[in-house]
Formats: sequence, C-alpha cells, structure tokens
Amino acid sequence: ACTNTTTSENANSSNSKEGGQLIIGMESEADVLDPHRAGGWVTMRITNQMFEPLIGEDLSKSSDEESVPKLIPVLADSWEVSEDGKTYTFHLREGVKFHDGTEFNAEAVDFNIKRLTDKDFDYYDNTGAGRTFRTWKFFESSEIVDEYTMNIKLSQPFSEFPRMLAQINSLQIVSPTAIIENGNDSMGENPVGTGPFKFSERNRGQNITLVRNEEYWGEKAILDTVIFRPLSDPAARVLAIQNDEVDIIAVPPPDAIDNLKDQGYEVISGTPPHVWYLTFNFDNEYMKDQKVRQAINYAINREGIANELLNGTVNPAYTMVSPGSVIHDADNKWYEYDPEKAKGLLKEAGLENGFETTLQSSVDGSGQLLPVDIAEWIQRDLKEIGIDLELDTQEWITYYSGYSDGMDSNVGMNQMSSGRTTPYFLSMVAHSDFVAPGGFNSGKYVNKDVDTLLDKASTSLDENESNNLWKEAEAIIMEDAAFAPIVNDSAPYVVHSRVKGFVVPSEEWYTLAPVWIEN
Amino acid sequence: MASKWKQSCKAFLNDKMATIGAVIILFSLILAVIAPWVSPYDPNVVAEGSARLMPPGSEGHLFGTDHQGRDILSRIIFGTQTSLISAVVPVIIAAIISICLGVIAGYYQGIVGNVIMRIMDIFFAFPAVLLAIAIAAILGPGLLNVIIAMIIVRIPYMTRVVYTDTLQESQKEYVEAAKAFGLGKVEIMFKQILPNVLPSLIAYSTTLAGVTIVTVAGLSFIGLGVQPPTADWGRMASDGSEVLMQGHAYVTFIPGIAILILSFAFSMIGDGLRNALDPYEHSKLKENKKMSTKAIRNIA
Amino acid sequence: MNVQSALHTKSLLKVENLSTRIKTTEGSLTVLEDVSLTIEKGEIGAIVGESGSGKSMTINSILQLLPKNLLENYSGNIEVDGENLLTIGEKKMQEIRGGKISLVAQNAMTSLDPSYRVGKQIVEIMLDKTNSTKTQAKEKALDLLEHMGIDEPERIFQSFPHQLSGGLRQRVVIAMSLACEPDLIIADEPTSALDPTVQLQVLDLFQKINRKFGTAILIITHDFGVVARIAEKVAVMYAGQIVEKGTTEEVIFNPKHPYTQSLLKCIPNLDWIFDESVGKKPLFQIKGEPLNLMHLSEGCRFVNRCHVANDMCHKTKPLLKKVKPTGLNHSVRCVLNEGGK
Amino acid sequence: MKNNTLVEVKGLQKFYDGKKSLFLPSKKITAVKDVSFSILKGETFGLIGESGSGKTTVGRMILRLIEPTNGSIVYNGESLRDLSKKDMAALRKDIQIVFQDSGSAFNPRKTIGEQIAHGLQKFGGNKDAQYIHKEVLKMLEVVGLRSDYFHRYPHELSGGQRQRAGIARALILKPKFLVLDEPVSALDVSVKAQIINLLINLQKEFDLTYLFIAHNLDLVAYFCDRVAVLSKGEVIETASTKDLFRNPKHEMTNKLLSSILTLEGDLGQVYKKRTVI
Amino acid sequence: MFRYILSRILSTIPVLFGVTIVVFLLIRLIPGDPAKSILGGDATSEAVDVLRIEMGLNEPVYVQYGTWISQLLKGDLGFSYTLHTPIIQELSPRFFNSMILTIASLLICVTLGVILGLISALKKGSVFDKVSMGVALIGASMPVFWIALMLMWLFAIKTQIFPVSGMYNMRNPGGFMDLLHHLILPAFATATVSLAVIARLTRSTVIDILRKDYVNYFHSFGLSRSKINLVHVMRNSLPPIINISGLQVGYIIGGALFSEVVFNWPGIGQALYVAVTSNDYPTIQAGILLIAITFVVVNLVVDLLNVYLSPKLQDSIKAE
Ligand SMILES: Nc1ncnc2c1ncn2[C@@H]1O[C@H](COP(=O)(O)OP(=O)(O)OP(=O)(O)O)[C@@H](O)[C@H]1O
Ligand SMILES: Nc1ncnc2c1ncn2[C@@H]1O[C@H](COP(=O)(O)OP(=O)(O)OP(=O)(O)O)[C@@H](O)[C@H]1O
Ligand SMILES: [Mg+2]
Ligand SMILES: [Mg+2]
Repeated sequence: ACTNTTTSENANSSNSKEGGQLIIGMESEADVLDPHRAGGWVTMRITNQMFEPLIGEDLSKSSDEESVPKLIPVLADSWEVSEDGKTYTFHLREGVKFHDGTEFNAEAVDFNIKRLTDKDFDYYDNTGAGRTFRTWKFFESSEIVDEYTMNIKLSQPFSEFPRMLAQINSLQIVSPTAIIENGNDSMGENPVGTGPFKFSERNRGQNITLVRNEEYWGEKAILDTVIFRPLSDPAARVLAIQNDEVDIIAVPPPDAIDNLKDQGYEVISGTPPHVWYLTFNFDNEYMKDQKVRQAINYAINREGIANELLNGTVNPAYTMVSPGSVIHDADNKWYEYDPEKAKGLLKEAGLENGFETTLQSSVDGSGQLLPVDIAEWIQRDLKEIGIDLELDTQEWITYYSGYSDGMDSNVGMNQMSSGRTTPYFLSMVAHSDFVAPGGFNSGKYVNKDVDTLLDKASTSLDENESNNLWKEAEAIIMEDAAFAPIVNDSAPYVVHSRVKGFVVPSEEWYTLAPVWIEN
Repeated sequence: MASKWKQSCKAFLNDKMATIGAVIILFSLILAVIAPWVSPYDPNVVAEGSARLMPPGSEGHLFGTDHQGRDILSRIIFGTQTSLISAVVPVIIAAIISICLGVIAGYYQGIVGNVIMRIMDIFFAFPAVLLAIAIAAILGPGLLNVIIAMIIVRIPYMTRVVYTDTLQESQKEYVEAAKAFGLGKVEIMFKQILPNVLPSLIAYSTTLAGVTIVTVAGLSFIGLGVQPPTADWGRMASDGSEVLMQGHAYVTFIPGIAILILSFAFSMIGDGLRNALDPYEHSKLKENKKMSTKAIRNIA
Repeated sequence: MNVQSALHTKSLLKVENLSTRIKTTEGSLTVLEDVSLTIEKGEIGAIVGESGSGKSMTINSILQLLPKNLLENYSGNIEVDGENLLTIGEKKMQEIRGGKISLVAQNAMTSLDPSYRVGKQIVEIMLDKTNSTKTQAKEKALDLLEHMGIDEPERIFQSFPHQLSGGLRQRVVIAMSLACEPDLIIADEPTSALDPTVQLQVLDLFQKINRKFGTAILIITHDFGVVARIAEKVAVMYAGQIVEKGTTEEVIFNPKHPYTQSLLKCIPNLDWIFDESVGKKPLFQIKGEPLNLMHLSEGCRFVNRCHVANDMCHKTKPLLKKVKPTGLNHSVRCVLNEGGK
Repeated sequence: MKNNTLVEVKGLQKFYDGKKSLFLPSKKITAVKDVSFSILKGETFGLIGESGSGKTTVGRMILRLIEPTNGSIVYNGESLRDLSKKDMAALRKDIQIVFQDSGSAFNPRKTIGEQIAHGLQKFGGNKDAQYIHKEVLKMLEVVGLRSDYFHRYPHELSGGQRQRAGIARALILKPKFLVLDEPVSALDVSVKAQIINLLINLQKEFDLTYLFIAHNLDLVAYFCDRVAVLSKGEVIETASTKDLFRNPKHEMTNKLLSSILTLEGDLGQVYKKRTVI
Repeated sequence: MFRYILSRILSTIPVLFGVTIVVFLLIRLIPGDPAKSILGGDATSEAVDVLRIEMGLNEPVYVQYGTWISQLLKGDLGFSYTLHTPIIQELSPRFFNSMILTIASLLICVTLGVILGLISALKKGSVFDKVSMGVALIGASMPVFWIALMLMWLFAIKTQIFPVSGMYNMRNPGGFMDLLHHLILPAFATATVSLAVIARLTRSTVIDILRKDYVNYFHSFGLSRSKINLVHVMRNSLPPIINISGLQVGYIIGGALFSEVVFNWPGIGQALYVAVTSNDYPTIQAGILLIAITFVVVNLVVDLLNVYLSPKLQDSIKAE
C-alpha cells in the first residue's frame, strides 16, 4: 500500500536547537505504560514516545498540512503485500536496539505478535489481545523468514491492515527480553521499547518522566526530558500553565480559551479522527422510523453546540466518517440544522404531537468533551420539535462497558465519542458483524447493502476502489440516518510560546521527537 | 406533660441561635415545597434570552447564571428539596434502626449486645465519608443510593449513642423498680428507657442532619450524588469549579453558602435541643456537658 | 478553749456580719446573712446545719473562692490576724490561702488530681508556697503522711488517688492541708462520705493534729455526733443564717433555738437497747422541708417549721443575741428565746 | 416458729464475671459469698455492713432483680428460685423495694403519679383509669404528699419527697414484704426522722415486714428488731438488736458499733458507761 | 501491662477480620461482570470468559474470599481494572503522600484547635469565646471540597501566594520547602472541619475540668490560676483531646480525598476518586481497606496512649 520514504524532514536542523525540559499537563492519570494493554489515549500519547510500530503514521504534519497522516515505515524498512492480499512481508530495520540494549529483529516481532494472538504462548497477554482484536481479526499465522524478514498471513484480504497496524496500540514493539526477564506485568512499570524517548521514572499522581534515547536509530529527539503531569481538574490545568508549572496542557476548558489566547498562549488544534455522535436504537418503536431519525438529525443545532457551548473547540459534524480519514469530505454535509423540516418529517411519521424517549449518556470519559452539557443542549433542541428527552447518565466506565450490550427498547438513543483515521471505522459502527450485544454497533443497525459494501471495501486490494466503496456505504448509512453525528473534536492544546515544533496531527496522539524549547 | 413541653419550648426559644436555626430550616422547608411557584425560571433549562455566566445582580438573575446559562437562584431554590431530603430522610431512618439496635444491645448486654456492638465496631474502622463513598460507588449514583449509603454510614454512630445512653439508663434504679413491678423486657426497653434516650438522640440526629448535608455535597462532588440536570447544591458547587478559575467564583460560592447555612442551622438546632430537652437543665444549677461532648466526638 | 481569752487576744479568724449575695438566673440571692463567728488559735470549732444551709458558702466566702461570675458581693468583715481579707487584694489573699488557712475538701474522692501521684501534689503546694527545695519538700511530705497515721508513707506518696481507699485519701487531703503549716484548717464535711468506722479514725486524726501542731480547726458537718466528739464550740446554721452558737456543751445540752432543739431530738434515742424498762420512743419530727432561699418571708426563717412559733415570729426578724444568764458566748437568733426562758 | 418465718435465705452466693477482653483470662468477682438468714413476719430485719460488703446485692437477689449464682430464697414457703416467670411475676406484688438514690429511682421523663400507678396497671384487679388515679392519690396521702405532686416530674421534688413517693410506689400494691435499701442515707437529719417515722407507722398500718439495709448504724439500732452483720459477702453475726448492741460477738461488729457517734460519745463508750452505772 | 498491650493488639484482629469481610462483600455486591469491566466494552466474550476463570470468579464466594485474603496477606492488593496494574504499585507511593497530608492536617487542627478551645474555655462567655466558637461551628458546616476550592480561589488564584496543585514544582523541585509550600493549602482545607470539632471539644473538656473539685481545691491553696491551668487542667484535658484527635484522623483521611482531588495531591484519596469515577472496584476495595487498616491502627495507638496517660486505666488493667 505504501512506499518507503524517510521520516522527519523538519528535524534536519536539530543541532541548532537546544534540548531542555518539556512539561505536559495531561487530563488524567495515565494507566499502564504497556502499549499493548494501555486503554486510553492519554496513555497512548506517552507510550507513543517510547514505542514504535512496524508501520507508523507520519505525525509530524499538522492536520492543515496533511488531513490524513501518511503511512510511513518505522521499524519495518518496507513491506509488501502478496497478490491475493493475504500475506504481508515486512523487511525490518537493522541496527535497532531496544532501550535495554537488546537487538530488535524478526524474533522480537514474532514475540510481540504471539503475545497478542497466541493463547498457548507463554507470554500471551489477555488484556492486550482483547484490546487489539480488531487488528488481528483475520490473522492466521506469522512466520520468521530470516533475522530481518517477517511474514504475516491473513485468512482473507484486509485492505486496512497496514493502517490498523499503524494505530498505536496494535503492534507497538516491546522488548521480549524485558518481558522474559521480569514477567508480563513488568512492561507496564518499566516500559522498554525502541522509541526516541526512554522511560525514566514514574511517581503516581505526580509525574511520568521520559528522557531522550541517545541510542536512537533515527533522528534523535531534541528535548532532554519530557514530563507528563496528570492534572485531572481542567481549571487546575489552566492555572498550572498560567503559573508556568507546565508548558502544554491538553483539553483546556472551553471557557478558558479566549482568556489564554489573550495572555499569549498558543492554542493549537487539529482534526483528529473523532466523532461525537448519537446512535439510534433500532429496537425502539419510534426510532425504527427513518423519518424520526432524520427529523432528529435536522433538529439538532450543531453549530450552536460547537460555537456557543464549546466555544469553538469542536467542529460541527455532518457525517459519520471521521475527519482525518482519507474519505472524509468536509463539504459533504448531511442534515444541516432545519427545525421546520424536522417538524415536517415528524408529522409525516404521524408524530406531530411529539413523544417521549430516553437518551443515555456518560457523564465524563476520554474524548467525551462535556457529554452532559451537550446532551442537555440536544434535550432542548428536541423539545423544540416536540420530543421530550429524558437523560439517563452514567459514569464513563459503567457506561462504556454497557455500551456494547445495546439499548433496552424503551431507550431511544445513546451517545458515543470515537473515530479512526481508517474508514474501517464505518464497519465498526455500522456492520451487522459488530451488532450489539458484543459489538460496537450499539443501535443494532442492520442493512445488508451496507454490509456488502463494507465487506467489499475492506477486502478490496485497490485503494481507489475501496475508497469509493467506503463512500457508497457512508451515503447509505447517512441516508438511513442510523446515527446523528454531532461534533468533531479539534483536540486543542494550549502551548506556551517558547515551545516550538509541537504539532497536532490528524490523530488523537502526537510525537514529541521534533519538539524543542526556545529560550 | 404539657408543662414539660412548654418548658422545653421555652428553653429552646430562649436560645437565640437555636431559634435562628429553626427559622432557617422552616424557611427552607417552605421554599422546598413552593419551589415550583416561586422559582423565577425552570432550574434545569436555559431561560430564553439569558446568556452563560451572567454575574450576580444581572437583570432578571439575582444570583447570576451558571456555566450553562441556567438561573442560579432558581437552582438554589429547587436545590432545597434535594438538600432537605438527603439530610433528613437518612437520619430519620437511621435513627429508627439505631434505636432498635442500640436499645436492644444496651439492655441485653450479653451475646446479643456484644454481637451488635462488635459489628458496629467494624463499621467504625471506616472513616464515615469513605464508607459512604464506597457504598454509593457500588450502588451507583443517584439520590436514592446516596440516601441508602448515608443510612448505613450513620447507623453505627447513632447506635453507639443509643447504646451508651441505654447502658447508663439501664443501670439506674428506676429500671430496677420497673423490674420489681414485673414489667416485661420490651416494656422496660421501649417504654421506660427509650423516652430517656430519645432526647439526646434527637439532638444528635439534628446535628447529624447538618453533617449529612455536607457529606452528601461531598458525594455530589465525586459524582455520586443526585444526577444532572437535577438541581443540587453540592453538584452546583462542584460543577462551578470548572469556571472558578475564569473568575466566576460565584457559581461555586453561592451554593456553598447555601449548604453552609442549612447545615449550620441544623447544628444550631441540635445544640439548642440538647439543652432544651434535658429535664435537669431547668431545675439544677449544673450544666450538663456530657451530651455535647459525646455528640461532637461521634460526628467524626 | 478558754472562753475568756477571746476577749483579750486578737482572734485568728473573725467573721463579722458577713452577708454574701450571688447571681442566679432568677436574680440575686442572699445566701449568707449576718454570719459572725470567731476561731481562736488552737481552737476546734464546728458549723452544723442541714444541706443547703450555707455551710460551704461560708467557707467559700471566707477564702473568697466564689467564682466571679457567681458572686455578686460580700458585706461585713472577715479578719485573719487582724487583717481584713475583703480588702487586702487577690495577691495577699493567695498567700493566706494555703498559707494561713487551708481547706480540707468536702469530697476527698474528687479533690485530688487523678493524673498525678498524691505525693507530687503535696510537694507541688509546698514548692509553691514555701522556699523549700524538692527534696526538702518530699521529706516533709513523707513526714506529714507518717503523722497522718499512715504506715507506709513512701508507698502512699507514690500512689495515684484512685489507688487509695476513701480513708487514706482523706488523710492525704488532710496532709495536704497541713503542708504549709497553716494556723487554721477548715474541713468541709471531711467525713460524711466515709464509712462510719473510718470516720472515727479521721476525727481522731484531727484531734491529734490540733494537739500536736496547735492548728485551729473549723469543721463543717451535719452530724451532732461529730460535733460532740471533736468541737469546743459550735455554730448552728439554718437558711444562710447562724441561728445559735456557743460552746459545744451549751448548744448540745442546753439548746435555745427551737431548730437546734428539734435537730437534737431527731437523733434516734437508743435508750431502749440498754434499758429494758423503756420502749422505742417515736422520733421527733420537724415538720416541713428545709427552706428554699428563693422564697423568704420577712420574719424568722424557721417559722414555718417551728413547733413553738407564734405571731411575733412571723413578723419580727430575729437577731443573734446573747443568751443572758448562762454563757458569755452562747447566742441565739430567736425572739422567743432572747434572754432565755 | 418456722411458720412465723416470712423470708428465708440460705447459702446465697453471687459471682460476677470480671471479664473485659476476649484475650484476657477472666477473673471472678465475689459480691456475695455466703449469706443465710431468715426474717420473721412483721419484724424489721436489719442488714448492716461496710460499703461493698454485698448488702445491696443480697437485697436485690431476694426480689430476683439479680439472679443469684447459688443458694435458695424461700418466701412464705415458696422457693422463689424455682418459680416460673409467670408465678414470680404474680408474687412481685407481695415483695417490693425502696431504693437509696431517690434521684435515679424514678424515671425522669414520667410523672410521679404515672410511676406510682404503674404497679396497679400491671397487677391491680381494676384497671379503670379513674380508679387507679384515686388509688394513687390515696397512697400519696398515706405517705404525706399533697395530691398536686401527682403531676410533677421527679426532679421537681426534694429528696425527702421523692423518697416518700418511692415508698408510695412500693406500697401501692399492698405488699407484705419491703426491702429498704438505705432509704434514708442520703437525707438530712430532720427529713430522715420523718421518713423513719413514716415507715414505722406504715408497718403498723399495713402489717409489713421490712428488710432494712443500712450502713449508718444509729438508725439500725433504733429501727430494727433483729440485725445481720455482713462483711465481705458473708454474714458474720445475726442477733436481735439488743443482743447485738449489748454483746457484740464479732470484732467487726464491735468496730461498727464504736463508730456510732452519739452526743455522749461513741456507742462503745456509752454502753460501757451505762453498764458500769 | 505488656499482656494488655498484646491483648489490645490481638483484639483488633476480629475487627480487621470484619473489615475484610465488609470490604470483600462490597465488591461482591456490584452489579455486572468484573472481567468485562477489566477488558472494556469492546472485548470478545471469549477473552472475558478466560479472564473470569483466571480471576476465579466462577468459584464459590467463600473460596474467593479465602483466595483474596491469602493474597492480601502476601501483600497483593489485587489488580486494577482500569489502570491495568497491580494495585499495590499504584497505592503504596500514594499512601505515603497521603500520610504527609494527613499528618500535616492533624498537626494544624490539633495545635490550632486546642489553642482556640483552651482560650475560649478560659475566657468563657467573652467575645473571643463567642466569635471563635461561632466560627468553629461554621467551619464544621462546610464541605471540604468547597473549602478547598475557596482557599484555592483566594490564595492561589486571586493572590497567587500558594501554588495550585501537586506536591512539588515539576520544573525545579525545591525539596522540603517546596513541599511545604504546596502542602499548606490542602492541609488547611483538610484540617478546617476537624479543627472546629477539636476546638469545640477542647473547650467543653476544659470547661468541664475547670469545674472539677481538684482544680478549685488547688486554687484554695493559693496556687495561681495560670499555674493550675498549665499543670492540672491541661494534663487532664489531654486524654479526651487525644481521643478526639485520633477519631479525627478518620475524618481527615476522608476529607483528604476532596482536597487531594482539588489540589491534585497525588495521594490515595485522589486515586480513590479516580477509581470511583471509573468504577475501578478493586482499587476502591484496596484503598478503603488500606485506610480502614490505618484507622484501626491509629485507634489502637490512641487507646494505648490513653492508657499510658490515665493512671486509673492502667491500674484497672493491671488488676485484670
Ligand atoms: N452556684 C450556685 N448558684 C445558686 N445558688 C447556689 C449556688 N451554690 C450554692 N447555692 C445556694 O446557696 C445555699 C447554700 O449552699 P451551700 O453549698 O453553702 O450549702 P451547704 O450547707 O454546704 O450544703 P451541703 O451540706 O449540701 O454541702 C443553698 O441554698 C444553695 O442552693
Ligand atoms: N454488676 C456488678 N459487676 C461486678 N461487680 C459488682 C456488680 N455489682 C456489685 N459488684 C460488687 O459486689 C460487691 C458488693 O456490692 P454491693 O453493691 O452489694 O455492696 P453494698 O454492701 O451494697 O455497698 P454500699 O454500702 O456501697 O452500697 C462490691 O464489691 C461490688 O464492687
Ligand atoms: Mg457543702
Ligand atoms: Mg448498696
């Protein structure tokens, strides 16, 4: 799918830049630093500095420069796919060393693959396997060809496999030696990878400190140290940057942004693959009706939510395809705000007198923005067209684990925040294979045509063809109004002006290798 | 009978602070009932034409609007409902359960009493707030679950008060006198001893109601309390922290003051009752300090 | 002691027309009215009276121990060695307390600090009031304990109050009161909380102290048996007033006030035990209950309980006057008995 | 002689468990070691001894307010300890008690009248409220209390008045046997005399038998017909009052007697004087 | 004496046993499937089944309890659902940080509370007394998180005297002084309520003792009031004050949860907060257990201290 180009062109002037210390205020405490097990983006942003995949995404370009991060070779020099699309051959980079000094080679890759796929393997990791099962859905076997060559065999063609591998927790390579010596659980406490930064120390609740990997195989990082500091209270993050205790903060409270800009801080955002959307419950008597779903879609004032409630930190979303995805087309807007049309549709559905239903929402959670506030906004918008929405709110984890169980028939819709750079995301939310309970298709939306299109798209070996197929599928899904996309997060970071080279790519994470501090 | 109540009432009304407390509670009780009629706006919805974060004193919004643009005064008014319910209901239910447990444990000092009190001891090993948090976390958020958690948390404290008082009372000779008349155990426990234990429990419960408001606010802060968008002071105070830093301190400040006033009022009444309900207080010169010391000690 | 000597020498303690008013929630209350008494050096005196008659109040007034928020005012005179205690000021007063006059507390059970060894408490007072060193004080304390008839003074010295029996504790308190060699010990019901057998021992101890150190003793009691046993002179109190005083013999065997007479008659007569010919006589009975100071009438305070009272008693306020023919010191507050019958 | 006995106590024992902690060995506290005596109908039987000698414990064991560890109590030919709960309850109106501390002997939250009425409500044949009210007023009069004390609370009475009320409460069921546990120890001399006189009068009027517990001996000497001396949980001497006071056999008794202070000196001396005369 | 201490220590065993049962049952009562919670919503049901067996969730409850206890005794507090780490790793450094905060708060509330209560008692009825007791009552009526927010607003935002969050300045950690600087606001926020309680109790205790016969008796010997207050009143107020202070440790640990969250103090309370908001039951369980054990130990120490301070208690123990 991709050819081998060299990485980081803007790092060539690194010798002229001083290192220094960068402190990042993150929105919550990170969980385990084992890249296979890590559960949230917050953690992945840290592990991504220490671990590398075979194929990666080019994170050095901002969303503006490159709306979809390019796939680039990282620990694999290059790779090719067999004719039938089932066998991938990776030519591994030579001379790469793990932070613990051990050699990176095909065996190490094999070890990592087994850790995620082979139940009989001594170092099989259940959590990791559970987290990455979508990537390995069609995995059949792996094979060491020679010290620096690997084959991975799939049971069927899977056009998005390389992109899936590049998604950061799919196959970040960890040091087998470290695991064999210290056990499967040790990677979380003492991460050993190959990346531009290595782990230095962690004080829970206080800091996770990384230092530059002087032995790095590629362009070395400029910063001496990076400190990730958990500051879960949004206000505390703002204060911390104002008091110069940190250099960058994530997820600033929308209300603080204007103020911070005035004070000279940069607010950098991108278009990560993120959609905050409603899923309609096809078991619900009202939601079964396409007209009702469409009416709701028309009734929601997305601009209002984005600009008034969230103060421009998000963009209105008019499709289920995530921005940052190849097939995303910002000009293609479904269901722009039109309450009159919505009322009309309801009338057509015979519900001009309105009805009552329930919206389930979490109260917080990773990437969830201000879920309750948004839900309350929607509640008000729907009231306009006569729909009485009752809010049923739950804590994130409870909500998240119940999400894939689907909704009871009396619940009209629920809310989720997700997205991928790969269009395969459409399959994850709309394919009948992933219907709840068990899958991410929480509304139990089933459309055979969509299924066929999605299957074709994911197995097609031709990129253009598959992209067209994805788009066809998108059109049907949106026409069906199986979902109501609401907003796309723009992942704003507030950055002190002395921090240079910090870029928000079209991803939920970033790389710190090219960043430096200007004195 | 009447004279005793009159005396207690008089003593209570003579206590300025207690009277103020009673007036406050009465006022908030009325407010809670008539909230739908006196509240200027719907507490959960942004009023037509009002903006977010309007400062106190803005036109039409005495206390301003919150970060969602809802009228804070209306939310405060409606919040009295949940605050009063979450203060009073758990305490009353816990008191009833504690009376049974405490009187029985105090009167039957043998195995029954021992078992009850040892179980209570186990609960004393948990700091109350944390136990409440743990229980509420497991039951899940919501007013009902908070109430259940608070009941469980309060029982050991109240039981201990009832128990020690019962223990003391049951050693008094009037209990022997009742036995000498062949009164049954149940009669002695609930007709003879209970009336003597009740006043201090009532006083203590009132104080506890004040403490409970504060604890429930804490649960709301953690997200375990009343669920949004229902107006709840604790939730309002903790939600306001998001805009505290942007100079909108009043969003947090005002509900906090409301909590403070209501809780304070309950403590004042508790103190007042403690003095007023003591029959010795009127006749004897000595001040009875025993109660208040014990009450303070037990709040923790 | 010697009745005449009182006329010539300066009295050790002389209380004249002392009235004490205190503040209560229901207004001010005169708890002592016109109390006069004297104690000479080396003398043992007693005040008897029923509960609430003002015995403790008298002592607290003498030593000015009433808390500020309770006391309204004193009037009258309290002289010790000629110095008026009501005017000498707090600092001098502190020297008198414990130095010249010391107290044996009413309740030895609660008058010792439970947290310190009793020896340390005696020593503490000595160190505060005299210039002695710690070792001197300890030696003296041990000496005192031994004088109290304690066999193992060292052990008692090292004990905590709760480790001692009531009798022992009372002895410790007495030792404490002797710590600075006072001229006068005032003992407020020193024995009423004790077992009868122990009471006797303590009384004997007081007598011994009196003889040995020449310390004057003013003992407060409600028991005429105690008075008879130990005191040379006695004052009978009722409702904040002294109603009769005189030598013990005068008052006990020739009581002039109806109240004194009644009180004495209340003591059970045990003749029937020793004398086969007499049966049990019913006990004499004073009608009514002790007076509440809150409700005073203008006449005699005892009038409602008195068995001989007449109209005059209701109207005239009796004064304490000498009983004419008998004794020089025997006085009585009764209109009917002025000048004796 | 035998059928003249109202109460007979034999080999009475009471041990308390001094156990405080699960992990410490328990130690037995002996409150009453060995007490036997019998009380004749119509007499006043005194029980004296130092404090802590077990007097109260014995008194309450007779009423079965405290369950004895060992021994027998026979009342009017019936062994109390063998009685069923029900029979014992029925017997309670025959045996009553007056407590020492009148302050705590009354429930502070019930009126005096209510508390005196209690026995009638429980045992009286006639449960009519008006009848009971009348009976209580009658009883109040008997003990010399005005009728308006009916509605008073205990703390509104003086110690002497409360003690009278206590006697009224005990007498309301017309019992035959009264245990008097130091009923006057806390009272002033003048009030003490009133109460003792009252007790003596009542005894005549209602044909009562008393067990009088005291540690102040002057009253015992005056009031009781026969006396048992208790020391450390054991009866060391039982005799008629005259015999005991004239001729104490036990050293302990002697000591107790000498401690009675009369106007003419302690009783030991007085007696010596008298016998010399 | 030694035997008493031993027996007192042993007597905590049943309590601790009960505590473990309560804590264990807490997690048993949660609706839903722990295995599923661990793996997250999009895990396969196979993976969930594997984990269920791994975690022993198919065993009978008492077997699970036994396993849990034996793991506890080995120092294994379990595995966090959301953090995917052994809980001991997460909690042990945090426990230490919490202790710093707790001890600082305790010092503040005990010293200030006792001083305030003492002066109020000695000047009973004065303006100082009325004002400080009024303030104490108010102090006890405020939610800790609110106090923390207000303190933060006043001293960290408006005036910027103190830092807003954390234990150290990450940019240039300044050792002990830096710690102290960061400690003051959270410690005060945590201490306020207990300070009020201790002040009130100290006041009533001292007033009680001032009324005791022995205090007046020493006064009757002409000892000065100040000396009596110092020697006798203080000494005898000590046991109740220590008692209440010990009990306040529980309140402080509870309150610390809130100030840790507000001030981002990396303590056990903050971890609990995160655990609660993410329904990480094993961490809640372990955190509560740890705190309960600490509290039991504190109470034990307080008890023994009181015995040490009370000659009477000591004797009744010796007599056993
Ligand atoms: N603090 C006080 N407030 C009001 N009245 C008081 C106070 N202390 C004492 N009195 C009153 O003063 C009077 C004298 O009391 P005092 O203590 O001197 O009596 P007493 O003769 O010592 O009695 P007792 O034998 O009970 O010790 C009593 O009527 C009492 O009610
Ligand atoms: N419930 C109990 N538990 C343990 N010991 C007890 C109990 N009741 C009484 N005792 C002990 O039994 C002994 C006898 O007590 P009792 O009250 O019968 O004595 P008494 O002669 O009535 O004394 P007093 O004259 O002080 O009233 C005492 O040593 C007491 O400590
Ligand atoms: Mg007195
Ligand atoms: Mg007794």
